[in-house]
Amino acid sequence: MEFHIERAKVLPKANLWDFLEGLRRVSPLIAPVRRGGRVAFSEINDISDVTIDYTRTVLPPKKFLVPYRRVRFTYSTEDLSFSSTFKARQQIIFGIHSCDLHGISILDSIYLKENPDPRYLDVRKKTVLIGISCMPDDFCFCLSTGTAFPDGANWDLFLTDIGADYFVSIGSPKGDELIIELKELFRDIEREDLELYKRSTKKKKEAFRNRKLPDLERISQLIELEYESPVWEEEARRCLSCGTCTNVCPTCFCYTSVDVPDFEGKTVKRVEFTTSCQYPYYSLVAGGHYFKPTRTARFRHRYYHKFVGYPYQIEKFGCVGCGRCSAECPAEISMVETLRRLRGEDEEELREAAEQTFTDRPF
Amino acid sequence: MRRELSINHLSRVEGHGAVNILFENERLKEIRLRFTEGPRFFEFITRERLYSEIPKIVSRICGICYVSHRLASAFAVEDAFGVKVPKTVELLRRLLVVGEFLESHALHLYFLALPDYMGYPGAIQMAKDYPNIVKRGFKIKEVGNRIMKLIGGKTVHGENILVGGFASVPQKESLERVGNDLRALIPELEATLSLFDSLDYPEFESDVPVSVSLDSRDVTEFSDLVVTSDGERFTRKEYELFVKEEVASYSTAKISRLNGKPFVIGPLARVNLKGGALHPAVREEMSLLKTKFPSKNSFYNNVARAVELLNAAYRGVEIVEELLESDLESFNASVEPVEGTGYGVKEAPRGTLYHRYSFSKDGHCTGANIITPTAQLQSAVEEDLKNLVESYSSVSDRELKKLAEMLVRAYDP
Amino acid sequence: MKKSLEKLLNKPLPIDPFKPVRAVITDVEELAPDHKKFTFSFLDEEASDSWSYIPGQFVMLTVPKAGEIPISICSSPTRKGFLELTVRKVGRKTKVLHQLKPGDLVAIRGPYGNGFPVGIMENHNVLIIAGGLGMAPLRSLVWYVLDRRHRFKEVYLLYGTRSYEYVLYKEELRRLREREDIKCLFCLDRFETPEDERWADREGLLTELIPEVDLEPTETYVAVCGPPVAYKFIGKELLKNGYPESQIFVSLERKMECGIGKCGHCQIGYKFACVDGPIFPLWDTKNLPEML
Amino acid sequence: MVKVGVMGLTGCSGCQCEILNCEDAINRLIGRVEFSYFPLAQDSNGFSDFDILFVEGSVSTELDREKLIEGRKRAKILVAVGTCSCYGGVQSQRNDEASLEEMLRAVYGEKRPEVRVFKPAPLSEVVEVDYELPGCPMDKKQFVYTVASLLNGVEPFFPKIPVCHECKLSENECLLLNGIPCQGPVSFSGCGAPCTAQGVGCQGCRGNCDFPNFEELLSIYDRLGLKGEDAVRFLKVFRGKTLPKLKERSVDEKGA
Ligand SMILES: Cc1cc2nc3c(=O)[nH]c(=O)nc-3n(C[C@H](O)[C@H](O)[C@H](O)COP(=O)(O)OP(=O)(O)OC[C@H]3O[C@@H](n4cnc5c(N)ncnc54)[C@H](O)[C@@H]3O)c2cc1C
Ligand code: SF4
Ligand code: SF4
Ligand code: SF4
Repeated sequence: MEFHIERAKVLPKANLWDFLEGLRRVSPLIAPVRRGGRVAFSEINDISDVTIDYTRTVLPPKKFLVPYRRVRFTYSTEDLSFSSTFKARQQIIFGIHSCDLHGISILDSIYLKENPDPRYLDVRKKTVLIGISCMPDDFCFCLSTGTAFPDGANWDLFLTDIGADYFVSIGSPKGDELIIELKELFRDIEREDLELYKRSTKKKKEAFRNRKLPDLERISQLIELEYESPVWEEEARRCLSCGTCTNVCPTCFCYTSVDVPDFEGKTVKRVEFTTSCQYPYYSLVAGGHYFKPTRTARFRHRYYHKFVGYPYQIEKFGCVGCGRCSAECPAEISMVETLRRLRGEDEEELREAAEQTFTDRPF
Repeated sequence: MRRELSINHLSRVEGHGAVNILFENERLKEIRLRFTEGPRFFEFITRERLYSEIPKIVSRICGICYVSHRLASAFAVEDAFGVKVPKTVELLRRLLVVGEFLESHALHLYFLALPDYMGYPGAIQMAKDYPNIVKRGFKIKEVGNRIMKLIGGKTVHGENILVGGFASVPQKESLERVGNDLRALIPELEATLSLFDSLDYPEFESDVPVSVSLDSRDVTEFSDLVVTSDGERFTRKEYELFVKEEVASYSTAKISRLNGKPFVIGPLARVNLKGGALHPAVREEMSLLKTKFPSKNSFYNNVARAVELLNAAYRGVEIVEELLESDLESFNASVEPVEGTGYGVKEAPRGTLYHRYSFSKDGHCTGANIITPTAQLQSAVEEDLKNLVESYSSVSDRELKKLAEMLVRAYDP
Repeated sequence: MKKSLEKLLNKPLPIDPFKPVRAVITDVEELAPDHKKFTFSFLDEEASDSWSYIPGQFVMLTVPKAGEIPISICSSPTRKGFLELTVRKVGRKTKVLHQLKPGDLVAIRGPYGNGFPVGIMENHNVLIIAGGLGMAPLRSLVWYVLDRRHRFKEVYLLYGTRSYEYVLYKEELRRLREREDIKCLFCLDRFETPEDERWADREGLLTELIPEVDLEPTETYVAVCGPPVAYKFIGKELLKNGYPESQIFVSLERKMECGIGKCGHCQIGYKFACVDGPIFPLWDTKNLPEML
Repeated sequence: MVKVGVMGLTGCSGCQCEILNCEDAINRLIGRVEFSYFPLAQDSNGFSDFDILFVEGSVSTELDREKLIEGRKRAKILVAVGTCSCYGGVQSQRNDEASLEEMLRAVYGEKRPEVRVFKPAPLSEVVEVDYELPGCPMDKKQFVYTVASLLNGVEPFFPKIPVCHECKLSENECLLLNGIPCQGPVSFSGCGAPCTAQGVGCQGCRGNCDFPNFEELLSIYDRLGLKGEDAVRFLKVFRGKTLPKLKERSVDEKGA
C-alpha cells in the first residue's frame, strides 16, 4: 500500500548532527547547551555543545525574542529625534519543548494582537522555531494546561522521538524550505513511523500517571471566588518576593523603562528591562501608595494574572505548565501545590482529576 | 623658639595620615606620624563569627590589598584546622597575588607617587599633558583588576577567595587570555621600570636598622618563614614574639617594633633582601638600571615597586602556564573546624602582614590579632622622617614639607 | 499553524507605537503649589491635524533625559491646535518637567485609554465629580460638554480639594460658576482662610455635596475622578442616591510604563488600566479585586 | 565646570579605588568636571563649594564628623558611596552587641587613642544624604550612571529589587537549592550578581532590598545547616542595624 504524506518526514537519529550543522549554515543557530548543572539556550559555535536530552532550561527561549534588557530608542536632547538601531537578524532556535512553543504563541498574542510591537514582529518573522519532544519530570504539569503537545501552534518544525528516528512534523512553509534544503538527511514516513508517533504521544501521557496534577477546570472562577482564601497568605508567608518565578516564566512580559542620559546630556538611551509583579516597587505610585502592598497580594496576583488575566486578554491561560517557577523557586513553593490546596483537593480526588485531564481540557 | 611644621592631611596616600614636626631652638624636638583613620575594631568584630566569615570581614581592612588580607586570614584558618589546599588553589592564589600587585603597585606608582616627580597635584591633572603615561598606569591596573575579577569575582573584595580554596575556578580559555594579557604587558612594565629609574629622587640615606621580609623567592610565592637583614629567621608562629605592638596615644594605628627597634618592610626591603631570587629576566633588567640594589634610600621604594611589577608579570605568565597544565577540577579542600590557633603571614604590596585567630571547636572565632604593614611601618617612617629633616635642615619649610610628604608616600603606608 | 497566529505574523511591520512625536511647550501656568499646567503644540503639522482624542484619555509624555510619564489630557478635543496637561510634581520625572519653560521641546505619544463614554452620555444629564487633581481629566469633559451643550441635558460639576490655595483653574471655575448652563458646587476640606470661605459652597467632603444634586439619577451619567481613597465613599453615596452603577464611571490610575498594554504595571485585576481603562464603570470596581 | 569632591571617612578606600578604576568615565569627565577635592588622588584639595560630593566610609571619629558636616554645608548634592557610608559597613556589624568601651578594649587594651572615636555610623545619622550607592565596594556602572544623571539634573533611579533578579537573568543555578547559603533574595541588586555567578552565596554587601523576607530565608538556612545565631550573624555582616528585629515581623504588615 502506498503511504505518502508531505507534511511530515523522518530524520534518522544518526543524521541529527548533520541536520544541526546544516541549520547552522542557514543562519545563526540557538540551541540548549549544558553548563555545569544547568542547561541554557545559547548561540552555538560548536555543534557538539548541543544537548538534546534535557528537561528544562533556566530561562525560556523567550530571551532570544524579547531580550531581558533592551534599548528601545536613542534620542537626541537637542531636537528630540528618536532613532533606533535595532535590526532583527535571521535565527533558528532549535530544541524547544512543547510548553515553550505554547509560551511563544502566548507572547505572540500579547505583542501582536493589540498595538503590535514592530520590533517583536520583526524578530518573530525572522526566527525559525524547531521543537523537540520531551518527557516530564516532577515539576511539569503541561498536561493540565493543555500544552504537552505542539498541536496547531506556531512552530516551523517539530521533532518527535520515535526510537531510532525523529518524526519531523512540518508546521510552516519556512520549515518545509529547511527540509528541502537538507533533503538528503530525511526519508519519507512509513506506516510504522506513524504508529510509533502515535505511541509516543501515549507514552508521554503515561508518564503523568500517578502524578499530582492540578485540575484547571473552572480555575479562573475558582481563583476569583477564593480571592480571600487563607491559602494565599499561608503560601505567601514562604514567598521571598525574589521574582524568580516570573523571571523564568516563558509567558511573563512585564518590564520597566528608564531613560539613561550620557555625560554630555546630548543623547539619551531609553532602556527597557524585565521586571516582576513580585517586587513592591512594581505597583508603587505617587504618595508612596502600593497597589499591591502585601506579599500575599503580590503572590496571589501572579496566579490571578496567569489564570484570570490572560484568559480575559488573550483567551488562553498564561501558564503552560513548564514547571520552571516551581523548580527554580528558592523557597520551593509549588504552583501545583498551591492550586491544589486552593481547590481543597485531597490525594484521592487529585488522582481522579489527573485521569480526567486526559480527556478534556479547557483550551 | 618653637617652630612647628604640620601636614594635617597627607594626600595621595590610602587612609588618613598626618605629620607633625616640632623644632625647638632650631633643633628637631619631635616628629610624629599620626594615623587618624577611625578604628574599625577588626579584632573585635571577627569574634564569635564563624571561621568562614573571617576572610570576608577582614578583606574590608583595605580595598587595595584586600587579596593579602583575605589570603593571610585564610592561611591562618587553614593553619588552625590543619587544612592542606590542593595545588590548583595554591596556583590560583599566586595568580591572584600577581593581579593584586599589578593593581596596587600601578595605582601607587602612577597615581599616588608620580605626580610629585612630574610636578602635578594629581594624575587626573597630569593626564592632560601626559595622556600616554597615565594611560599606561590605567592599563597595568586594568590587567590586575581583570585577574582579580576573574578569580575572585569582583575587582575589589572578590568573594570567591575562601578558606580552603574557591567555590569555582575560571575556564581554561579565560586563563589563556590572562597569560596573553600579561605577556602583552611586559613592554609596558619595562617602560615603567625605566621611567621610575630615571626620576630624580632626593639624596637620602635611611638609618632604620633592620629590613624584614618573608623568606620566599618573591611576593608571588608564599612562605611561613620571616627573615631579617640581621640574619634572624623566625616562623609565623613566633611573629608576635619578635614583633611587638603598642598603642601610641596619638594615632589610631598601633606601633610595632622588632626586638624593640623600628624596622622596614615593603618593596625596597624585599628587593634588598631577596632581589637575587627574582625572575632572571627581571634581574637582567635590573643590572641595566641606574638604581643599584641594595639601596638605603627609602625613595627608591618606587623603583623597587617597578621591579616587583615586572617580576609579577613574568611570574604570572609562568603560573598561568602551570595552571593550564594542571587539573582545574580540585579547587577546594574540605575544612573541618577544630579547636586551636592559626597564624598567617603574607607579603602585601606595602609589606609583611600577619593574622592570628583562635577558634572554638565548632569553628567560632574566639580571638584575633592582625598586624598590618601600616602599623609596622609607622616607627620606621618616623625614624626616616627624623633623618630627612636633619639632613635637609637648611631648606625652606615648604620644601621640607614637600619632601616629608614624598617620603611618607614612597612607603605607601 | 493557527489561523489567528498566521494572520498576526503575516502582517507587515506596523509603525512603532512607542515612538513619540515632538511638541513644543507654548505656555506654562502655575496653578497651585507643585501643580503646573503646560500647553503644547505639535511641531509637525501632520501630527497636529490628525491628533484627536476623547475626554478621559491620556498621553505618554517624554520628559527629556528623565523618562516617560502618563498624564491625562486636560484640554478638550473641541478646541483644536493645542494640548494641555496639568502635572503635579511628585517625583523624579515630574520634578524635571516642572523646570521646563516655554520653547522647550518634549515628545508625546497617544492618546491612550478608553476615555469617558461621551457618545452614550449624550441626551442624558451629566454629573461630574472631581477631587483634587482629578479635576484635570474632568476639565476636558467639562469643556467637551459645554462646547456641545445642546447634546446634553442638565450638567453638574462637583469639585472638592484641600484649600483655596490648591484649587486648580481658579479663574476658569469662577467663570463657570457664573454660567447658567452648568451648576457648580464646590467644597474644601476645611475652611482656614477667608478666601476658603469665600470660594467654596461648603466645608467638608465631596460626598456631602452629592445629595444636593437635583437630577433624576436614572437619567444621569456620572464621571468621577479623584484620589483612590475617595472612590469608595463617593461610590457608596451615589448608589445610595439612586444612581445606577452601570452609569457611574471612575478614572483609575496605576503605575504605567508603556500605555499600550505591554509593560504590565497597570493591571487592575484582569484588566489593564491603559487599554481597558483608565475609565471604568463602577460595576468593575466591585468585581476587579484591588481596584481601589 | 562642575565641581566634584570625593571624600573618604573611615573605610577601606575600596570605593575610591573603584572610582579610579572608571578609566573611561574619568577621561570623558575631564574638561566637564573639576575634581576640586580628592585627597586620595591629588594634592591641593580646596574645601570649596561642591556641586556633587561623594563620601566614602563610616563616621567613626570626631574628625570624620567635622569633615562630613563641613562637606554637607558646602555640597549641593551629597552622595554616600559604599556600604560603610550607607549603612555603617562591616565595622558596625556588632554595634548592638557591645559598648564602645568594650570594642576599644578588645583592640587597644587599656590604652586609648587620643582622637575621639564613635561607634561606626552611616552618614545619614549625622547629616542629610541625597543619594545612596551601597555596595562593598559600590558598583562602577552605578557610579557612572549616577554621575551622568546628576550632571543632567536628573535623579538616578534604583528600584530596590533583589539580587535574585540579576542572578536569574544571568541563568545561574539557584545556590539555595544547591545547599549554599545565599542572601540574594533579601539583598538590593545592582551589582550584576558577580558572587552567585561564581558559586559563592551573595553576602548581602549592598544591604536590603524592599521588604525582605528574612524569616523564610532563615528557615531555609536552617534546613541547609546554617542555624540560629550563626545565620543571623551571617545576615548581619553588612546590614548591621538595617537588619530588622526578626521575631516581630508578620506577613501582612505593609509590604511584608
Ligand atoms: C492614566 C494616568 C493619568 C495620569 N494623569 C495625571 C495627570 O493628569 N496629572 C498628574 O500630575 N499626574 C498624572 N498621573 C500620575 C503621573 O503619571 C505620575 O505622577 C508620574 O508618573 C510620576 O512620575 P515621577 O517620575 O515624577 O515620579 P517617580 O519618581 O517615578 O515617583 C514618585 C512617586 O510617584 C509614583 N509614580 C510613579 N509612576 C506613577 C504613575 N504612573 N502613576 C502614579 N504614580 C506614579 C511613584 O511610585 C512614587 O511614589 C497619571 C497617571 C496615570 C496612570
Ligand atoms: S507560571 Fe510557572 S509553570 Fe506556568 S508557564 Fe510560568 S514558569 Fe511555567
Ligand atoms: S504581572 Fe507578574 S505574572 Fe503577570 S506577566 Fe507580569 S510579571 Fe508575569
Ligand atoms: S552578589 Fe551580593 S555580595 Fe556579591 S556584590 Fe552583589 S550584593 Fe554584594
